[in-house]
Amino acid sequence: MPMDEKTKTLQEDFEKNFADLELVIGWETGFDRLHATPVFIRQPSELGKLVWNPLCSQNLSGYLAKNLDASIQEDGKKIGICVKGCDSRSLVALIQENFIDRDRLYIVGIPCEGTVDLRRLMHLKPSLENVRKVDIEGDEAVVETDQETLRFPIENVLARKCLRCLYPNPVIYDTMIGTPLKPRISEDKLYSAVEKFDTSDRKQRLAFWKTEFNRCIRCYACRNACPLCVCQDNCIAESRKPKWLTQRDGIREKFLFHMIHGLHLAGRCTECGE
Amino acid sequence: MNKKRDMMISETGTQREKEIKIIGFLCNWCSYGGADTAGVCRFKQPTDLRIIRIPCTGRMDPLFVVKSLIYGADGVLVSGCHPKDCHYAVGNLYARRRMELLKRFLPFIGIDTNRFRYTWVSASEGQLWQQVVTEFSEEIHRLGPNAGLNEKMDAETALSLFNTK
Amino acid sequence: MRGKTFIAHDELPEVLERLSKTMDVWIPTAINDEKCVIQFLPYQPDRLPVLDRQSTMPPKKVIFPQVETLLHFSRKKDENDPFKSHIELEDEEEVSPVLVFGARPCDVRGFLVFDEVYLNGPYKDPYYAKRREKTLFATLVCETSDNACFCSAVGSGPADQTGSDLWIIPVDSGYVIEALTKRAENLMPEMGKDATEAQIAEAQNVQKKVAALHIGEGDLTQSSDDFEDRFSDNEFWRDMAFKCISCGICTYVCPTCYCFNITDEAKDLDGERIRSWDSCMFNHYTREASGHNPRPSKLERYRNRIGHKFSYFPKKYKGMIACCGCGRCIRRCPVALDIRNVVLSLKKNKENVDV
Amino acid sequence: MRIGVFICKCGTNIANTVDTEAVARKALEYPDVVYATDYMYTCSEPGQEEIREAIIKNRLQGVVVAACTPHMHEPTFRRAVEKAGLNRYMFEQANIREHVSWVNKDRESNTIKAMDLVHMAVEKLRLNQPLFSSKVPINKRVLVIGGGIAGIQAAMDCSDGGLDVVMVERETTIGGKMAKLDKTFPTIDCSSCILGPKMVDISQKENISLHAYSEIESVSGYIGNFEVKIRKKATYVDWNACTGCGECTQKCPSKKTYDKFNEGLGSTTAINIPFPQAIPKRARINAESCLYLTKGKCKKCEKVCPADAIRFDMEDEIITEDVGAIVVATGYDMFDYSVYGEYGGGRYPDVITSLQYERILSASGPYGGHIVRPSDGKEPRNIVFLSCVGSRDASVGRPYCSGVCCMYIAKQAIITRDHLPDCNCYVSYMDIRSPGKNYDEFIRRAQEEYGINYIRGRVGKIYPKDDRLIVQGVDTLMGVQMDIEADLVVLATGLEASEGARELAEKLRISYDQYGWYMESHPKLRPVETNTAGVYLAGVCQGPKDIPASVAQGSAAAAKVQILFSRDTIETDPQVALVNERVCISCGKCIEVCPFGAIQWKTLRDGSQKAEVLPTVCQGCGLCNATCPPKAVQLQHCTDDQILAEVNAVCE
Repeated sequence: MPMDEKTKTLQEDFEKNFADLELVIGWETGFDRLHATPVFIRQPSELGKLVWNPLCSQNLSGYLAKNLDASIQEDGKKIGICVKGCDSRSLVALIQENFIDRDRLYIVGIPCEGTVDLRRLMHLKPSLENVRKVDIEGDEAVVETDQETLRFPIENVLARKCLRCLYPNPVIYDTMIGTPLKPRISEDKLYSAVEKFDTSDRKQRLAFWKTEFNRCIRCYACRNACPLCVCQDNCIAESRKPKWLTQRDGIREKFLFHMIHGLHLAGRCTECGE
Repeated sequence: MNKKRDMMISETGTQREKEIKIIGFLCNWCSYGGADTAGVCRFKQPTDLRIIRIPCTGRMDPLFVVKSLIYGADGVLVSGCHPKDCHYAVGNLYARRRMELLKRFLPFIGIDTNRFRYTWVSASEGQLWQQVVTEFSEEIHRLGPNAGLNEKMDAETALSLFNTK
Repeated sequence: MRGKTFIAHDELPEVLERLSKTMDVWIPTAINDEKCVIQFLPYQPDRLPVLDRQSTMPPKKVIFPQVETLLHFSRKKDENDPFKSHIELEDEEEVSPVLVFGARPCDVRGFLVFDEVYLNGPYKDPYYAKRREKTLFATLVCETSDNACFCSAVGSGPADQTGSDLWIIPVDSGYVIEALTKRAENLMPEMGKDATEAQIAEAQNVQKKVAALHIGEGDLTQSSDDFEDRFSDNEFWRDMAFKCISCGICTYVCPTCYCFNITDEAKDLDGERIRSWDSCMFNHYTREASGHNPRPSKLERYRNRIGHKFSYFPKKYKGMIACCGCGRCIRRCPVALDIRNVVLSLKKNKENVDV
Repeated sequence: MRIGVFICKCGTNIANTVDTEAVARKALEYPDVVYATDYMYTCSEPGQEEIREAIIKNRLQGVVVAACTPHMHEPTFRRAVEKAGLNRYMFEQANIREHVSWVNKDRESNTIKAMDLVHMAVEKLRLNQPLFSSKVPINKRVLVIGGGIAGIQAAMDCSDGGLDVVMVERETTIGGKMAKLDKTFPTIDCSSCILGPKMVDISQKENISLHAYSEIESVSGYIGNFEVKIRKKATYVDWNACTGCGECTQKCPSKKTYDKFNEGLGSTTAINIPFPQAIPKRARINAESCLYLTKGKCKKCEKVCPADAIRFDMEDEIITEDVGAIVVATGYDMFDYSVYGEYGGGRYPDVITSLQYERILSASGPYGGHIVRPSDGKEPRNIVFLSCVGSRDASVGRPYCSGVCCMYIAKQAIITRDHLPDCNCYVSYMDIRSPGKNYDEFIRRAQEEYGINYIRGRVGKIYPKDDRLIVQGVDTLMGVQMDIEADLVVLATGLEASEGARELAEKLRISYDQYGWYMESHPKLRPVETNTAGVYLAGVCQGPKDIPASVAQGSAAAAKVQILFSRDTIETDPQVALVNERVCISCGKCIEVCPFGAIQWKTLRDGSQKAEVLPTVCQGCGLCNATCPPKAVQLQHCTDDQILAEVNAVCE
């Protein structure tokens, strides 16, 4: 099903069910057509904002656990939410850990062909202007601008996490938009990157992580975007009591922060890639 | 002797070059008692170990181990009651899972997993404790001092790595 | 006084090399090309400037480091009464002169906001002043903008020279350099050859063309009253802040965000006092010692961010808004939250607002 | 904080290999340390006095003593600082004897290590907070789980001391295994004659309420205040109405029901009273064999019951009892000998267990006390007793000695010879274990007076030949093969943890070992306590033991309960976990991991749910602290910051 059609079906489905919903969480077009941004819809008239395209990368399930406190619960009405395959797995994890109540959700699942990594796209085409539409057709990402139509092999522009995604299809949903897809990768190749990494020696690995963590600016966006990082304002990386970390910006602190993040997600991570 | 000690104490920096420091997290009920038993029996052990008494290995957050290693401890030893023998019924079972996870995680992030060990030693196993401490200390001496992640040096190494890539 | 000079593309490393003998030259550079992260780092022979697009991080940290040691302290115990001790303090050493080469007008404008707070105020921040005084900016006329840029909407523009010491105009074969301040003139002998008439003419054309551009829609500078009217409209702020995930990246990449935190990190009797970037997006920012937090949720925190930039700051500092329109907060936001949209929305449907 | 540091020389124990003076001098360099000294014997009365004086003179707010292990003198020093007006938790002990001076002779290295340990203790102490115990009232009722001899003894002793007792018994009658025994060693007195009166006492004591045919459903709460839910299983007979007349058992047509009381020798009726002396003497319908309950037809018992007590629609009922202490006396089961294929694995009717043999010997047993073979009812001429069936055998997972088999074999053989003087008794044994009072004399009587043949060695095989059994093995003392034609073989089956012991332990949150025996708090010094305060052990549930030992432990458990109940309140250990509600993210992980059920949800005024630690239930293990992602739960006196302070003292 083409993207436009999916968007339309998505809007129609919510319109049909809006009577039972107090809020719909989905994506809309952001500050330009190259960016999608989460949208929170409380009026049926606004449903036209909803879009679905390969730019809808944000995992919306995090909003459910972190931001929807009891106060916005309206007499038994549900929250509608759009999920990709990976997002649905986060949702399952949050339901399992009792952060959200399945009965309060109306889940619209969308099989996902992968999301476009804008940084990779901009790297290939730094002067991308006046984009009208981004879509995926088979093994190509198609970018339509006012001037031209560009085609890129997906392995060059898709988010890396999407290239090794085993779960393009939602694993939990009330309605599914479109038909289920086949994963782009077979299970045995899933960890090939990790396996390759495992062959490097310990010092190389340490150097790799030091390099990676050195770029970290401790803005905590990685943590806040993670749907399963549920401590939020009380994260021990910032806490002064107990004081696990100082305010210094050395590699030690960054390293330990990422260890905290890593170990707190051990066994919980759903590989949504946020 | 006094002179030598005074030197080592005044120059805290150089003191460390000689002494290997191993942090031991020991459960109060079994391994701490085991270490006591080893002492009572005068079982000779290397002097590198510094023991922190915790109520139960279940108290151990793996992050204590990570923090110690990043901040320059040369080795970390966690020891508690034998599985199924926990003073608190199940604390060491949780600990075992966490420590096992950590053991697999450390090499992935490039920390030498040989610097970390967990064992089960009961309060009566003084001899076993002697063996554990001796073997682990020897292992750590073999590995030499752990630089940890030194702030300044590493910022530089990291940058030089960017450029060689 | 020397006139305008010219640096050909292939001569640039040479010039930077020469300059870096006498001062620290910070350039925008890609530390890992594949990841497209461009940040300001001191020039090194194998480090090339990336001038064809805006840097990921602004040059803020050159003058306002993310973490800065203010002083070292060490307590000395009294031999006769160990409870008594005196404290010895040691300041950080002097800083060396700095040239920031290849910043953009928006980046430089950020420091004007800083100056109001840390230089011109009733209190002068010595740590900031120390670095500020020794730093020169060689600013590039900005030819590349994208949909997130809005410098003209905040009263600046892609050819805005305010705050710059040197002016870099890209021409076909290289760069034409012009000194804008007296301090910069000393550097001109190092800045390549004298520019030819043709190069100067080409540069003027570029300057003119860019100066005519209007980047960003509308005018965001007069939003103070709208903000005040909206202040209590919780529903408005809930809707505006809903998608915010309370990370601090907008403040970290912002050239004008100047908040900091001071902590003492001590070990035994010695330690240091460090100052580090803080972010009003974090819960800790306003948390009081009692545990109470006047800004408990992202609604209040996001409102404060808008209010500070577009209302409180201009009220206090002669109408200057604390935003340079670089668009980084929009571009880097994980959920593409658009600050322009929020400011423009302040005006909309005002009649519905219950004040 | 003003900290004082005291380095103990322990005579020469420490001072020989640690330069205590240098350690004290170094301690003065640590933050907040305002006083440091070394002393010959810090734990001595003058040593403690010195600490007290130094606290007062130097206005100390915290004290570090570097001496022996805290397991030795922490209480001593805590008392000492308390006497000087400090909170007892403003004290830390560095172990520089067991962990330093005694394990290495390198004076220089030892001194540095001692300095580090003192440094760590100082850094931890700087973060110590005064902690205070709270007092909670005690509900002076005791629950006894299990109505065997150990439970009966514990219940009687508690009752005699004036306590209210709740007794829960899984079977329809109390009495346990002892009620099945014919006689007891080494006195050969009648088991039911000595047990019977005690059972009657239990039923007649006004302050004992007995719930027979009931099981523990759940246990919550803590020492002094447990809430126990008890499942009263459906008996299909109204026990308030039933008089135990036994009319129904006469008329019940379903006569092939497994006779549990008689260990499966013979059968019984679907409605049944296990034995005439049962307490309570009430009938129960076995739902699996009752014709009405399985096929919907019969109701004979209902017709004949003079008391109209039959209730076919009865269901399990859950009742709640509040108690302040729990005595666990759940006993044991017999080892299932059928795993030994070489002994016939349960296929030969004349290879029986020792407990079956007790029933054969018993006058109230299935054969009226006549010794006959189960297969054909003939009197046996040769009986072989095999010891260690399921004991001391690692190959079947039972490496331990069951402790009672040697003795009961001797007893059974003696009784056999009393009944049938012509019957030859053989005992095949590995070793004889008879350490009790008059026990070894008893074994000697069996051998010497009663002419019982003791053959040392293991039996390799038992196989049938005609209507007899050939017991083949080896006599290791004679070094010859042994082949005995036996009419009856009695296997001295070992003891194992009773069915459901592990599940019950988990409900009670007490530990058990790999065999399911309940773990005492300390194998020597706290043999009846468990690690869950307020729960005590009695009898074989803690490990194999004989009747005198079970009775002694029953009394000991009762004494522990009496001690606990001699006060009106209990002081709680303040070294427990505490939740910072502002930081709690309501993930509930602490509630899940707590082995003691000490954490529960608490609803705040704004409706949000936060975790709350019940300080009286919390045992201070810190599992919740390690689990809590934002570290909202902190174990008092062992907080993250305190451990980190110790780590930091060593690192860098």
